[in-house]
Amino acid sequence: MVLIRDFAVQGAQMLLVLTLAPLFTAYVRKVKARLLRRRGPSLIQPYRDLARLMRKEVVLAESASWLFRVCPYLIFAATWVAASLVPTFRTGLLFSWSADLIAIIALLGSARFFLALAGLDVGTSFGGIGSSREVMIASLAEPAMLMIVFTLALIAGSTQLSTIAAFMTSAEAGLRVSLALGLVGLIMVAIAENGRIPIDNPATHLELTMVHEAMVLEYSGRHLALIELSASLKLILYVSLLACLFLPWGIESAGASPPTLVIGLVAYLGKLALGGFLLALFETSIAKMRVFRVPEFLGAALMLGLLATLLRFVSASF
Amino acid sequence: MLTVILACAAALLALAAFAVVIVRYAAATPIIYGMTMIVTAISLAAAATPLFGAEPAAMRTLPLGLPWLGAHFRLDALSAFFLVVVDLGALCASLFALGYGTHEQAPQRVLPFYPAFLAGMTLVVIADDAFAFLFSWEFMSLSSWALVMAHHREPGNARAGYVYLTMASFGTLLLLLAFGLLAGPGGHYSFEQMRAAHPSAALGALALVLSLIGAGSKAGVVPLHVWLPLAHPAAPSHVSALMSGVMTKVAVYGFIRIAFELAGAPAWWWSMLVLALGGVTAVMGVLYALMQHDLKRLLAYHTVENIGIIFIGLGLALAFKTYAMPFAAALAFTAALLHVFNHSLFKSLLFFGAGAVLTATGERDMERLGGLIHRMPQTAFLVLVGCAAISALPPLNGFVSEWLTFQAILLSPQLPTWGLKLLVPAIGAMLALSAALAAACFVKAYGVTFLGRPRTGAAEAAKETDRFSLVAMIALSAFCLIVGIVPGVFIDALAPVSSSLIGAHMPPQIGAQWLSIVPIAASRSSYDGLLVFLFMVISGALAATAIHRLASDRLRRAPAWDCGYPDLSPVTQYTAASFAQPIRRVFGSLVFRAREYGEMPPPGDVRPASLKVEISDLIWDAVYAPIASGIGVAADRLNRLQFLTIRQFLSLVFGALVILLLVLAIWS
Amino acid sequence: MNWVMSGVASATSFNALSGLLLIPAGAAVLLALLPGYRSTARLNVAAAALTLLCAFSLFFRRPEPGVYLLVDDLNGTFVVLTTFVGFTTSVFSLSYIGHELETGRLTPPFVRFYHAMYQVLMFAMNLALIANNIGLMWVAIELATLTTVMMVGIYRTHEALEAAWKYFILGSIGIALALFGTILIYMAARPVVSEGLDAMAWTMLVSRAGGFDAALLDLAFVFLLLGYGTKVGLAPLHAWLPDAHAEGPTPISAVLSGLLLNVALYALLRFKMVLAANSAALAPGPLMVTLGLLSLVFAAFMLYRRRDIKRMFAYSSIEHMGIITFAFGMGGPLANFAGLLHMTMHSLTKSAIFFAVGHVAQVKGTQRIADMGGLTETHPVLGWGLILGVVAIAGLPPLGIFMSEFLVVSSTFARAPLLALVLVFGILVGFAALLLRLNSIAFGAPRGPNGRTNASYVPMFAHLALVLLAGIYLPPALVAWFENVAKLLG
Amino acid sequence: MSSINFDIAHLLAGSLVLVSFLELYQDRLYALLNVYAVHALALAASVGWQAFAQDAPHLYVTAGIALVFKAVVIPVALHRMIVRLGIHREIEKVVGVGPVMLAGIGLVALSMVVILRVTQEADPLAREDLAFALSVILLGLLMMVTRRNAVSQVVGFMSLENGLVLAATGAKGMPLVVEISVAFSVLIAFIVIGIFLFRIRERFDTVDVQALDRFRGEHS
Repeated sequence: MVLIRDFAVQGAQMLLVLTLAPLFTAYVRKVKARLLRRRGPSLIQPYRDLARLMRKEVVLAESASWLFRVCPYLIFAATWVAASLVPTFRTGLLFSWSADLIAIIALLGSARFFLALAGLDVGTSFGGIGSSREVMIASLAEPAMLMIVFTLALIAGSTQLSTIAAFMTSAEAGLRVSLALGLVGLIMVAIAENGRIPIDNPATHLELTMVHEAMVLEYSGRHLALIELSASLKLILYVSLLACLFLPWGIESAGASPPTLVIGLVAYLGKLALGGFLLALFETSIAKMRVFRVPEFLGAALMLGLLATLLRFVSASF
Repeated sequence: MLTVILACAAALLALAAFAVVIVRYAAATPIIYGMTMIVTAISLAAAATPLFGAEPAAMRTLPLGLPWLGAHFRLDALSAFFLVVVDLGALCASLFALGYGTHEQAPQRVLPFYPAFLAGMTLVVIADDAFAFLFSWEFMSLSSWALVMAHHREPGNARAGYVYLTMASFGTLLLLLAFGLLAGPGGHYSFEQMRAAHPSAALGALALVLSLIGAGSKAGVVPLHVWLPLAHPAAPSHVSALMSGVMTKVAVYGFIRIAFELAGAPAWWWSMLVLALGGVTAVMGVLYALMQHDLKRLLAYHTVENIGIIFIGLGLALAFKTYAMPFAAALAFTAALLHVFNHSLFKSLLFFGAGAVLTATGERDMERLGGLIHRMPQTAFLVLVGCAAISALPPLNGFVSEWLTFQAILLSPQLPTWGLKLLVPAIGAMLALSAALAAACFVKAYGVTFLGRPRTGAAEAAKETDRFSLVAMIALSAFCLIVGIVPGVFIDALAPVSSSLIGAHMPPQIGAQWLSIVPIAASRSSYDGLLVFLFMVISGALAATAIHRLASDRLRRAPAWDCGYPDLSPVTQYTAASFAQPIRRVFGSLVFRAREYGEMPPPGDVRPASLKVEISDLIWDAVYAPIASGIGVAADRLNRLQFLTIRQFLSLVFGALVILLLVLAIWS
Repeated sequence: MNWVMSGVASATSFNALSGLLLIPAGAAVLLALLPGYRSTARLNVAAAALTLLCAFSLFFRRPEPGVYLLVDDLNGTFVVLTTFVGFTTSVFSLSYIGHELETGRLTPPFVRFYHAMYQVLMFAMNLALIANNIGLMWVAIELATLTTVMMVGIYRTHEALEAAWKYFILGSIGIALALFGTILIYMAARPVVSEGLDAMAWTMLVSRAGGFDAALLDLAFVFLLLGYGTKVGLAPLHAWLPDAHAEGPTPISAVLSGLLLNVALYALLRFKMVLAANSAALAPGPLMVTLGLLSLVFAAFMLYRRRDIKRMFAYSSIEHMGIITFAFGMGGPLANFAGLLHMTMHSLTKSAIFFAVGHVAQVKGTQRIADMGGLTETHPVLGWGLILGVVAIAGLPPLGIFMSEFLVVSSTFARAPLLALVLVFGILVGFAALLLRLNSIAFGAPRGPNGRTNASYVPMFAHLALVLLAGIYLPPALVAWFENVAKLLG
Repeated sequence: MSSINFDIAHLLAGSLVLVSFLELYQDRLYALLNVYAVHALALAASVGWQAFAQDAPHLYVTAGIALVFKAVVIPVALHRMIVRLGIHREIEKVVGVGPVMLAGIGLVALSMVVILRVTQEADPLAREDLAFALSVILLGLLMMVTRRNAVSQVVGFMSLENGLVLAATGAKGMPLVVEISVAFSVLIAFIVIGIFLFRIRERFDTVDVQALDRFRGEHS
C-alpha cells in the first residue's frame, strides 16, 4: 500500500516537472518580455510549438548517423530521470536513494555528452562550434557544481537530496558563509548550464555567439521537440534544485496527508514563480558576454565552490 | 589455486618458446592466441575464487631465483584481485588478437613476446619476495618493450622503445633500492620477513618515496609519465590495451604492496604526497590528452589521468589508515581498486576500438578520420560505450568508482591534519575538473573519429572489423555495463582485499535494497546503477513510444542545413584541433605555453589563411631535456679522454699513483 | 719442470693440474710447428676441450696445495670459467678465422701464429690462476699480457699496431707497478714467514698475514691495485682496453673481456684477502669501491659517443669491471657473492656479445655502428642473439646479471645509501647508452651491406643459454662454491 | 748487518736517486743516454754490493745484466737509433726543468713519508733501500710523462725498472729476482725494437689529434 502510494507520488512528481517545464520556460519569457515592455508570447506557446514540431516531418541531414536520431531520446531520458530525482513538493521519493546529487550531476553530464556528440554528427562547422564551446563551459561548470555539492554534503553530512533538504529545514542549518557562497556559485552554474544570458542567449540564432542552438541546428520535427523539452526540463530542474536546497520550506517530508501535499505543491509553484522572475530580471539587466569571458565567469563559480568547501573542511574540526 | 596459476604462468612461458618455433607458419597466430586464451581463462578462474570464497593466502616456494631464498609466491586477496584484472584483460586481448593479429605484418615480432608479457604480469602479482617481484617486473617491462619495438620501422617507435625501457629501468632500480632498504643489510628479501620487520619511520618513509617514484614511473604518474604516451601507442593495439589497461595496474599493485603492507605504519605526509601526485596526474593527464590528435596517444594520456584518479583513492586510503579510520580507508581503497578494475575494462575496450579503426583505415590521426559510424556501426557503438564509461557517465562503471572516490573525499573533513584538510578539497576539485575534462576529451575523440563525414579516402573506405574483435569488444562493454549496474557484487568481491590491507572493508552491498550501493549509510549516500539504468531505459522507451504513437514519423533526407551555409567539403568540419581550441585557450596557455599564430589575408587576397599552434611540453622541457643535455655534455667532455696520447694516459696512471700515495701518507 | 715434482701428491691431481698447463703449452708448440689452417684450428679446439676436461676434474679431486701450485675454491671458479670460455672461443675462432682467411685479412702464417699464441695465452692464464706464488702469478699475467699484445696487433693495420703499442706501453707500466707491489708483499712477509718461496706463497700469506707490517701491506696494495688494476681496465688506467678490444681479432676481444680482465681481478682479490687478514692494514675496500665507481660512471658516459661497436662493448667491460670491483670492495657475504656471480656472468655474456659482434662485423664488413641497422630484419638470428646479449649485459631479467646487480645494489643501499645512489646512477646512464646503440643496430630500416657469415652461432647461444639458466636457477653446488669463496673473501 | 755494509748500500742506492735527478735535468738525448748509462752502472754496483752483503751469488747475474745490457748494449742501440731516426736535436720536454725538478723533489719526499710509516722492526737496509727504490720508480714515471720523445720515454721506463731491480735485490732472499730482471730486459728489448720497427718517433705523444682520431676508428 505504502509502496503504491510512493509510486504514485514519484510518478506525480515526474509528470509534474514534465508538464510544468514548458510552462516555466514560457513564464520566464513572458516576464522578460514584460520587463522589456513587450507583451510576449502566450504562456502556452511552448506547448503549441512542441505539438507543431511533433506533427512535422523530420528533415534529416544526409550525413547524419543513427546516433543523431537516438540522441534526442537519450538526452530526454537522462534529463527527465535527473529531474524526477529532485524533490519538488515532497521529499523521500521512492527512488531518491537510487541516485544522489552527484549522480544527478552526472546524469545531466550524460545528456550533455550526447548532445555534444549530436552536434558533431552531421559534420558541419556550426555543430562543431556549439559542441566545442559546450564542453568547454561544462568542463568548468561541472567541477564548480561538484564543489558546491561538496559544501552542501559536508554541511548536511549527506549527498542525498532528501537528507539535505530535511537538514536545511531543521534548525541546525542556520546561516553560514559556506552556504551563501554555495548559493551564489550554484546560481552561476545554473545560468551557465542552461545557456542563459550572459553565457548564451536561448533566443538567438546569431551564428557566432550561440552555443546550445548551434548544436541542435540540424534537428527538426519530433527530434527538435524532444531537445526543446529536455532544455526546459533542465531549466526547471535547476530551479527546483535551488528551491529544494536553499528554500526547502514547505516541502512535505513524510506521511503525506493531502493538506500538506497541497501546501507543498503551492509552495513549490511559488518558488518556481519567484525563481523565474528573478531569472528574467537578471537576464534583462545584463548583456551577453564574449565566449572567452565565460571561463572567467565559471572560474569564479569554481573558486566560490572551492572556497565554500575549504571553509567547511576547516571549520569541521571546530 | 596458486599451483594452477603458477602452472598457467609456466604454460605462458612455454607458449612463448613454442611461438619462436612455429612463428614462420601462418597458423601460428590463431594457435598462440587461442592457447593464451585458454590459459588465461584457466588462470582467471583460479584467481577469482579467492575473491569470492574467503580462502587463506596460499604460499609456495620454488627452488628458483636467489638460491638461498628460492622464489616465493603467494596468492592473497590483493594478488588475486590484480590477477583477475590481468587475466581478464589478457583473455579479452587474446580474443581480440585472434582477429586483429591476422593483419599483423610482422607476427614473428609479436607472437613470442605476447605470452611472455602475460607471464611476466602474472608473476609480478603473485611474487612474494623482492627478487621474484623485481625479476618478473623487469621481465614484464622487457617483453613489453619488445612488443613496442614490433613495428620498429615506423617513425618514432624506436625512440618510444628507448624512452620506455630506460624509464622502466629507472623505476626498477628505485624499487630495488626500496627493497634493499626494507630487506636490510642481512638481505631479508622475502616479503614475509619484510612484513615482520616493521621498519623504522625514516626507513619506511624513504621506501615509500622510492616505491612511489619507482612504481609511479611504471604506472605513469606525472612527471614520470613521459614514456607512456610514446610507448603504449607504438605497440600493436591489443598490446597497447594490455599495457594501458593492465600493466599500469600491475604497477599500482606494486605501489599498494609496498605502501600498504611492507613499508610499515604510514606517516601523515605520505598520503599528502600521494594525493598531490594523484591530483596533478589526473588533471595533467587529461589536459595532455585534450591536446592530442593521435587516437592511441590520446588514450594513453587518459591512462595517465586514470592513474591519477586511482592514486587519489590510494592517497585517501593512506590518510584514513594513518588516522585509524578503517571504514573510510576501506571506502577509499575500494574506490581505487574498483577504478583499477573499471579502467582496465574500458581502456582495453577503447584500445581495441582504436585497433579496429587502425586496421580498417590505417590511420591513427583523428584529423584524417571521420564518419566511421556509417562504415563501422558495431565498432562505433561499442566504442561509444567505452567513451561513456571512461567519461564517468551513469549508469556505466566509470561513474561508480569515481562516485565512490567522491564519497571518500566527503569523509575527509574528519581528518585531523591541517595539511590534509586544505589539500583534500583541492584534490576533490582537481578530480572533478579531470572528470569533466575527460568527458570533453571523449566527445572530441569520438566525435571527430566516428561522427561527421569522412575526411580522407581511407576513412571513407573503412570496413567493419572482424568477428573476434567484435566479440572481445562486446564482452568488455557488457562488463562495463554490468559493473555499472550491479556494482555491489564487485564491491563485495573487493572486501577481502581491503580487509587484508586496511583491516576493514565496506559493508556488504549484496543485501542492500534493489542492488544499490551504500558506502556508509543509506541516509548519507547511495547509488543504484540498476535503477538508474532501468529508469533511463523506461523513460527513453516511453518517450519513443509516445512519440511514435502520437507524432508524425515521417522522415526526409536532405543536405545539412548548417545555417544556410552548407559546404559539401568534409574539410570544413570541425577538426580535433579546433574542437579543443577553447579548452586550449583556457588551460593550455598556462600549462603548455600554447601559442597560436594566425594569419588572415585581407579581403580580396586569395591566399589561404593559416593557423599554427605551438604547444610545448613543460615537463619534458623542465625535467627531461636538461637531463638529456646534461648527459650529452658530460659525455662530450669525458669523450676527450678517448683521444689522449699515450703520454697523457701515462700521466693519468702517474697521477692516480701519486694521489693514492698521498692518501696513504695522509691516512696515518 | 721441478715445480711439478715438488708439491703434488696424488697421481690424478698431478694429471689434472699439470694438464691445465701442459696441454696448452704442448699445443702451443705443436701449433707453432704445424702448417695448414683447418687441422690446426681443430687441434686448437681439441686442446682447449682437453684443458676444460682437466679443469672439470678438479671438481672431483682437488690436489693439496704445493709450493708452486694451488687449487682452492676461489681459483677453482676462475679456472673452470677460463677453460670453458677458452674452449667456446676456440670453437668460435675456428669458423671466424676461416672467414678472415677467406677475406684475406689474415694470411696463413699469421693464422699459425694466432693459434700458437692462443694456447700460450691459455697456458699463461691457467698458470696465473693456479700459481701459489705471487711471483709466478706475476710472471704468468705478464706473459698473458704480452701474448695478447701480439694478437691485438695481428692484423698489422695502422690502427691495430697503434692499439697494440698503446697496450704494450701501458701494460708495461702496469707490470712494473705490480712487480713493485709484489716485492713489497714479499718484504712484508719475509720477517714473519721465512726467506724464500714460502714468503710468496698464497697459502702462507693469507694464513700468516696478521703479523705482517701493515704499512708495507698498505703501500703494496696501492701498487698492486694500480698495477693489476691496469689489467682489469679500471679507470683511469683503462686506456689500452678499448683500443685493444676494437682492433684485435674478435675471438681475442672475447677472451680479453671474458677472461684476462678476470685473471687480473683474481690477483687483486687474492691480495685483498691478504690485507683483510691483517687487522692493522688499511681496508682495501674503500680504494676498490672508489675505483670501481669511478670506472662505472666514467665508462657509462663514454658509451654515448662510441661509433665503433667493439670499442663500445669494451667500454661496457670497463663498466662491469667497475661494478665487480665495487662489489668486492664492499665485501660481506652478499656483495662478494654478487661480485663472483657478476664476474662469471659478465665473462659468459660479454664473450657471447663479442661472438655476435664478430658475426656482425663480418656481415657488415665494418665495425662502424653507423653502418649497421635493422639487424633483426636482415639477420634475425644474429640480431636477436645480439639483443639478448645486450639485454643480459644491461642487467635485465631473466638473465644472470640481473641477479648480481640486484644483490649488489640492494645490499649496498642498506649499508651505504650514497654509494648505492652513485652505483644506480652509473648503471642507468650506461644502460641508456647501450640501449640507444642497440636500437640503431638491431632495429630500424636495414643499413649497410648484407654479407653472409659462416661462423658458428653455437658458442654464442651456448653462453647465452648458460646465462639465462643462471638467471633463473643457480645449481646448489655452484652456490655452495660461491658462498665458500665469498666467505674466504671476507 | 754491519754498519759499513749498510752505509755502502745506502750510498749506492742514494746515488741512484741522484742520477735519476740528473736524468730529469737533461734535455739533450745524447746526454740523457749517457746519464742513463751511469744510472745502470750505479744499479750494477748496488746490486753487486747486495749480492756480496747478502751472500747471494745469484744476484751477481742481475748485476751483470745491469752492467752489460743496460749500461752498454741498450744505450748504444738507442744511440744508433737516434742517429737513424734523425731526432738527436730535438728538445722535447713538456714542462720546464724547474717544475720537473721540484716535482721530483716532491716525489722523493712523498716516497720517504710513505716508507717511513713502515715499522722499524723491518729490515733497516730494506727500509732505506725501499725508499730510494720508490723514489727512483716515481722519478722514472715522472720522466715518462714529461717527455715527448719516444727514446727518452724508454729511458724513463728503464730507470723505473732499475728502481724495481733495486727494490727486488734489497728484499733479502727474494726468489726469482734474476728471472725478473731477465724478463724486464726482454721487455725493454721489445720496446726498443718496437720503436725501431715501427719508426715511432713521436707516437707516444702525437699532437695531431686528427691523426689519432683516424687511428682510433672513432671518426664519423
